[in-house]
Amino acid sequence: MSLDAHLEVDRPGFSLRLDLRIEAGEVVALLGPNGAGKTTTLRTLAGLQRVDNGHITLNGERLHDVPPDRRPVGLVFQDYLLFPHLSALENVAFGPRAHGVPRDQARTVARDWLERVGLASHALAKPRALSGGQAQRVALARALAVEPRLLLLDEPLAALDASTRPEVRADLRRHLSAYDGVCVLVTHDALDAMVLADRIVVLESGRVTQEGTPSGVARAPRTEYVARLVGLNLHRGKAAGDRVTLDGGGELTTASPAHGPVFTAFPPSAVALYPHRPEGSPRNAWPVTVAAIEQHGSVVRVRLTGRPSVLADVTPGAVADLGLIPGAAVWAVVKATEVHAYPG
Amino acid sequence: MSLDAHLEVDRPGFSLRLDLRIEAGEVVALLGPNGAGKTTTLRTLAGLQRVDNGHITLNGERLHDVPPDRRPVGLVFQDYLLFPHLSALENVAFGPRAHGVPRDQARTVARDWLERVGLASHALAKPRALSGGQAQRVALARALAVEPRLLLLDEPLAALDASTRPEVRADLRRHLSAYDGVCVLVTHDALDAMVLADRIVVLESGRVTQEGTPSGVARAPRTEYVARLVGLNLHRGKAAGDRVTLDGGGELTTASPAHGPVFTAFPPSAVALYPHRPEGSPRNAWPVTVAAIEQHGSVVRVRLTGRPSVLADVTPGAVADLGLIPGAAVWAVVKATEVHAYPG
Amino acid sequence: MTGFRRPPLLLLVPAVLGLAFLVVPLAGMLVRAPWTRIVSDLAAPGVWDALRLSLICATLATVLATVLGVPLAWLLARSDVPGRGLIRALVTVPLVLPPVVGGVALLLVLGRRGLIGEHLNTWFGISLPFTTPAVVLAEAFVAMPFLVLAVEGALRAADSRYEDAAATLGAGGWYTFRRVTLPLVAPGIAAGAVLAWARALGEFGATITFAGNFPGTTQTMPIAVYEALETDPDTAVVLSLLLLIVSIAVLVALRDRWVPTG
Amino acid sequence: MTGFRRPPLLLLVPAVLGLAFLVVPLAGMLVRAPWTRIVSDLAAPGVWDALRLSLICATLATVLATVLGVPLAWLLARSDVPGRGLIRALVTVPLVLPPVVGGVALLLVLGRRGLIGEHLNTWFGISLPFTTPAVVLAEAFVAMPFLVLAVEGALRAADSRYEDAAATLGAGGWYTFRRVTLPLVAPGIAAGAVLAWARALGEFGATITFAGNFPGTTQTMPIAVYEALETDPDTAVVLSLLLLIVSIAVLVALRDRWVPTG
Amino acid sequence: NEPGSSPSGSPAAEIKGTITVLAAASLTETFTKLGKEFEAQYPGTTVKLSFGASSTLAQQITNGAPAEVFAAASPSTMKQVTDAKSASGEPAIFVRNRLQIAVPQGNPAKITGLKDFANADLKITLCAKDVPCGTAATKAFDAAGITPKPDTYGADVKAVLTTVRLGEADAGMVYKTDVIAAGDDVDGLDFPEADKAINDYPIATLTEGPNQEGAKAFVEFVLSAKGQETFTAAGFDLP
Ligand SMILES: Nc1ncnc2c1ncn2[C@@H]1O[C@H](COP(=O)(O)OP(=O)(O)OP(=O)(O)O)[C@@H](O)[C@H]1O
Ligand SMILES: Nc1ncnc2c1ncn2[C@@H]1O[C@H](COP(=O)(O)OP(=O)(O)OP(=O)(O)O)[C@@H](O)[C@H]1O
Ligand code: MOO
Ligand SMILES: [Mg+2]
Ligand SMILES: [Mg+2]
Repeated sequence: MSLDAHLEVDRPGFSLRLDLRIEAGEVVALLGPNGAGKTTTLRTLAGLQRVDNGHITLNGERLHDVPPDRRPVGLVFQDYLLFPHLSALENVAFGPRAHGVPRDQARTVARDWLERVGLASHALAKPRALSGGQAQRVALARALAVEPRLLLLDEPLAALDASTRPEVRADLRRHLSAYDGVCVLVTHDALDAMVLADRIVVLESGRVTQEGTPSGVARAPRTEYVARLVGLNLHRGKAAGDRVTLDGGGELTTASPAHGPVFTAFPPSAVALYPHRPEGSPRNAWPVTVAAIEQHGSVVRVRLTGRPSVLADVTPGAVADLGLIPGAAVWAVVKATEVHAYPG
Repeated sequence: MSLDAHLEVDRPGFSLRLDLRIEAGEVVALLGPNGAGKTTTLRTLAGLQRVDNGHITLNGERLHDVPPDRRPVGLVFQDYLLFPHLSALENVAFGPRAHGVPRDQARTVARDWLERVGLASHALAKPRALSGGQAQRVALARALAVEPRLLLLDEPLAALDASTRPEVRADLRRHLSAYDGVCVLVTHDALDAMVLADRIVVLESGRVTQEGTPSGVARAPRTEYVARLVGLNLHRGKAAGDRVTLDGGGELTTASPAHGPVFTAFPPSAVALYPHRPEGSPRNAWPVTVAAIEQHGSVVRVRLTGRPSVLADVTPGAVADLGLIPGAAVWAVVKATEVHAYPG
Repeated sequence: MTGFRRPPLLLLVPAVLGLAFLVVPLAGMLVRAPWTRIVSDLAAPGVWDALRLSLICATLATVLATVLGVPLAWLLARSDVPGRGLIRALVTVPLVLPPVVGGVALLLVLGRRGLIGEHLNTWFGISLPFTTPAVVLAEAFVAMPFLVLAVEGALRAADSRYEDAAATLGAGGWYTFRRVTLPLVAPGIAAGAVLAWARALGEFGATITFAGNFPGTTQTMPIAVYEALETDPDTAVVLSLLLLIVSIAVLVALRDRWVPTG
Repeated sequence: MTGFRRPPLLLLVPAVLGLAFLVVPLAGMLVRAPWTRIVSDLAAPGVWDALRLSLICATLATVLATVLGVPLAWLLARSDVPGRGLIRALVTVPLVLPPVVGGVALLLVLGRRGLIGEHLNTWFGISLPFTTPAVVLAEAFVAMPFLVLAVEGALRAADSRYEDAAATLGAGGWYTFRRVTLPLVAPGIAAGAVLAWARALGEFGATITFAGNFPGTTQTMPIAVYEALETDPDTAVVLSLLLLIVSIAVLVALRDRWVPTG
Repeated sequence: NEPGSSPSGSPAAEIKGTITVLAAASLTETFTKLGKEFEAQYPGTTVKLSFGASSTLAQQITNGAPAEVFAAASPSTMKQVTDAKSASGEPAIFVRNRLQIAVPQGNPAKITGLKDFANADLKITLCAKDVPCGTAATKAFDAAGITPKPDTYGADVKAVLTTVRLGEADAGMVYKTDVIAAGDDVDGLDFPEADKAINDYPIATLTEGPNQEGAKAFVEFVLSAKGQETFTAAGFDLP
């Protein structure tokens, strides 16, 4: 079983051009900023949105002119769309019933799925009486209960709370790894993508801007968006040996010599801050200005403008010692060994 | 300006009992698992849900028998509830218009807010033509545009993508720190709570289970839920000097001697794994079994069952070296200095 | 459920005026009704037969109108058949047609010499006019447009994305219609059915023209009222009040069924 | 918009049957219409006056029914006034009442000797019956229930949480109604208004009783049809067809306004 | 019954203004013609005619309709008006209507007389018992000693006629005037018992009408020889 799709959708102000080739058993995470076309892609695969041009083939079978109810598809909607007049249980049982499973059996299946998402006790509640997260879990159960060959998940964990989320994620992961169909997962959460996906496709403004394994994408982001997503400082430039002249201004020295256009990436934790230009081994040092400061748990993330602009993670102690307030002038220092350069 | 509320709501299978006292300019984050009553709390404060018993006073003024449209409240709904027949701009201008601001001026205000949430270019789009994240940003702008004295945000960043989120969060933070009203923020995201809130109130099953500053809560969780949220291993026990006998079985040695009931907490990164019982300084060592393994970016989180059960963060290299697969038996080791004990 | 809110005066005033406009004439009838004669009027032969026939025929007509009308409304609201605007306008034909003319039109089609009736008669020996089924047909003809348009309005106001959701779960058109669309617009269908039932109950012109007027088989209450009007208007008022009170009682009793609480 | 889906046969068949049931009688009339005489019939004096009066009065009656009826529907659907079930049943009164009796009831209240009409007459010298305003009132009385029930159905099918959202933005009851509720149920109101307009256009019994039959001031098309029926049934058919065609034309022309696309 | 209070040959000076006449629907053609002739004879007058079912018109009158003259198709409807003290003078009978058997064009069921109305195999339609033509028909059948077996009772004479015209009924009992008005579509058969079942049309002036002089003049005109000529041409009998 494998999916082969070429999708073209045109709307005023937005166009989607996407090629997707996914093997059976593979989970692809679709990442991208708001409005990139992720939901549109899923709706198109499900047959709810007309393709202006292109084709969808699942396991050699043409899907693009099959009506949505005949497609072996399960879709979790971003806003759940639970049937308001049916209880949670009946919502989940709806799919099996529609496929001709007898009522009692469908209910057993549904109860089972509700159990798995931890909502057995809310089986009889109507959607209006469910909280946001509860509704999302029911929606997940509903889509999984039809055992689709093409599973489409639109931010299936977004409304889940921090305590349920790891469990449901682990559960979903277990389910997906046992699953031999094709799965496309839309998410905004890098961690979800890393944990759940075999491959990441990054969509920006309707176009694929990067594609690869989670670790590959995380290590070598090719766009600003991906870099932020995985928490790296990313710059594009031209390499001549170990010197990279950055397109946005400034220079960096890297430990991985290259030639021609490259990306450079390094984590915020690799950036050290000094009140004055430091003497010593680090080869990259440049003056920057503090733009913003955010406390993230036990580390403080500092947004610095300069050539190049970077993010730095420092300890609360350093903030106090350096007197870091917006507007303060400091030096940013990065060891060349921390700067990863790869062809751009 | 300050809020003083006592809320009692009773529903079949759910009851809410909540005391809230919030100072002007203070931002309180309401955290809690799905179905804890967070949305219910906000709806009650906004006057959309009847209080069975209790009172709401804002700056000495009784609010609980004021109809919702007369309450100086702004509410961002979990599912946005943008008016489907109005454009994004008209949605944002709706509040000012309802408050009697002339049309042109209301539109200017609205355009301004859309600009701030980065959606100026979608001003004329109808909600159906907005993606999920775009819709949430419009909803945020709509609530802020009425400049409420009591601002209620129900997961205002949940649908935002990873690249917009930090910016909108920073923007929101800037707005909230300049804001002299009372703000209650519901979120599932520990980071959002840490960055945005002055105080955290944890709600579980309709009851407050913990309350305090973000760092206080993060350092000393008092419930399983909070511990997971901030990523700590948490156990309750009885201390006798530096030995703590855990309620769930097992013993831990801590560097902070105490007596009587305590909580102990330590981060997953403080847990080291060994194939055999190690010799050496660490005082806490006990046999555990691997239950699950998850790749989180560059670290691997291992779920271990034993007495006590714990989470451990290790490097991918360690996973290979130790042959960590579900079911494997290893030893967990924690230095006593890493174990924080505090009265429970 | 959300409590607190009082109806704004700008809505309350016209609403009360509207209600008064509809109800005060009824009050006028009650005030002027010949109370002393009510018992004898109601004991007159045929009154209760006519009432029973009215209730039965109106109910059957409503069932017929619902069975045919809800699918028609769905077609108008959800499909993209060409010429929908014209079809929708054609649906209103029986509303605009003076009922007597509607009855004539039915005769022209289903009568002994009608376009279709002729064949019904020669092939199957069926003659519809002057029978109880003709009453049902005449009432359904007049009442169905109400149902169709009310249900179409409700369908358009409902969120069609639930039907998308049903499709992704493998539900075909009919299953989706039955399990999702129908329950979602149930209040609209209920309102439409009430409209149709009430209209059928009050139908006079088309019925008397197409079905005729024979006590026991085709004489409904409005026809009995009309006859009484000719000789004794006071009796007509009494009969009308009886019809009204029975229909109000039925509607109030049905309330819990046709107004889904929620 | 979602494309792909074909209407299921189980819906298509009854929908087509339903449409045929409503439209075939019209076809019957067209087949039997005296085509050769149409021109002379339509040139008869008073025909166009009656048509104009019908269109004007039906439109005014629809406006009146909408202005009073939409708030009433809102009250029934959204507020919790006591006795809602009874009020809703009372709204159907003019539907069930045989129209002629409805006219009598209006006379009993607004006539010169009526409960209210008496005072209107002695205090202000206003006498409503047998004037053009009386036509509007009679038509509104009969047509308003259709609007009220259709709009109530649409209101119940719509999501009331948008009104919650409006309240949190400081919108009072009236502002919320005007800017949120009204646009949300616009398709339902449009459907209700079409129902009311069509019913008003076809109204006969209440109008002739309450407003009389005076060419130029109160003789509407259905009344002209009635009069023609008395002397020349073929002319009656021609006039009915004229009324139908004009009303269908109006509805088709309005289509883009009363059926919000999307 | 005192039409002579204004001299019939007097100058038209006092007879002017609008005269509103409410007339039974079956008088539509004849009264329309008479109205025009009256206006010609009394320049400066306008005759406003309003037709409807006699019972509807009676309702209007007892509820204060501003009209000068009421011409009803039956004494019983006129009685509703006189009982309510709405008539200003005694009603006068101005025409009578005689029953006829109406059959579809060509008489396909070969109806010959009243006795066919007792044949249950035929489709028979009569006026409802209490409306004028129904009362008259009952009298005729009683006189003939025949029990009719109708399939339906028309609400009024027009309903009966329509049923016959369309061929839905094989025979119906209507007025001669209706058969004449229906032209070729319907054939009429006379029968002897019709003499026993004559229906009277009364006319009266009304108290509510402001133009009492005009009202009296119009009633007089209807009763005049010239008026009566119009009625006989339409098939009415004279009283
Ligand atoms: N029904 C529609 N009509 C017109 N434009 C639309 C429609 N739905 C979405 N769009 C536009 O198409 C683009 C892609 O939307 P889509 O919903 O696919 O984004 P997304 O990637 O799912 O975003 P998010 O992460 O915010 O959910 C957006 O610019 C959006 O404004
Ligand atoms: N309208 C309602 N009627 C009855 N019960 C309800 C209703 N709305 C919510 N509940 C129940 O009340 C409890 C609290 O719901 P609430 O929406 O406040 O949770 P929440 O904390 O916002 O959760 P989430 O994080 O999932 O949004 C839940 O158990 C829910 O099932
Ligand atoms: O007044 Mo009528 O219309 O001859 O019965
Ligand atoms: Mg989306
Ligand atoms: Mg919630």
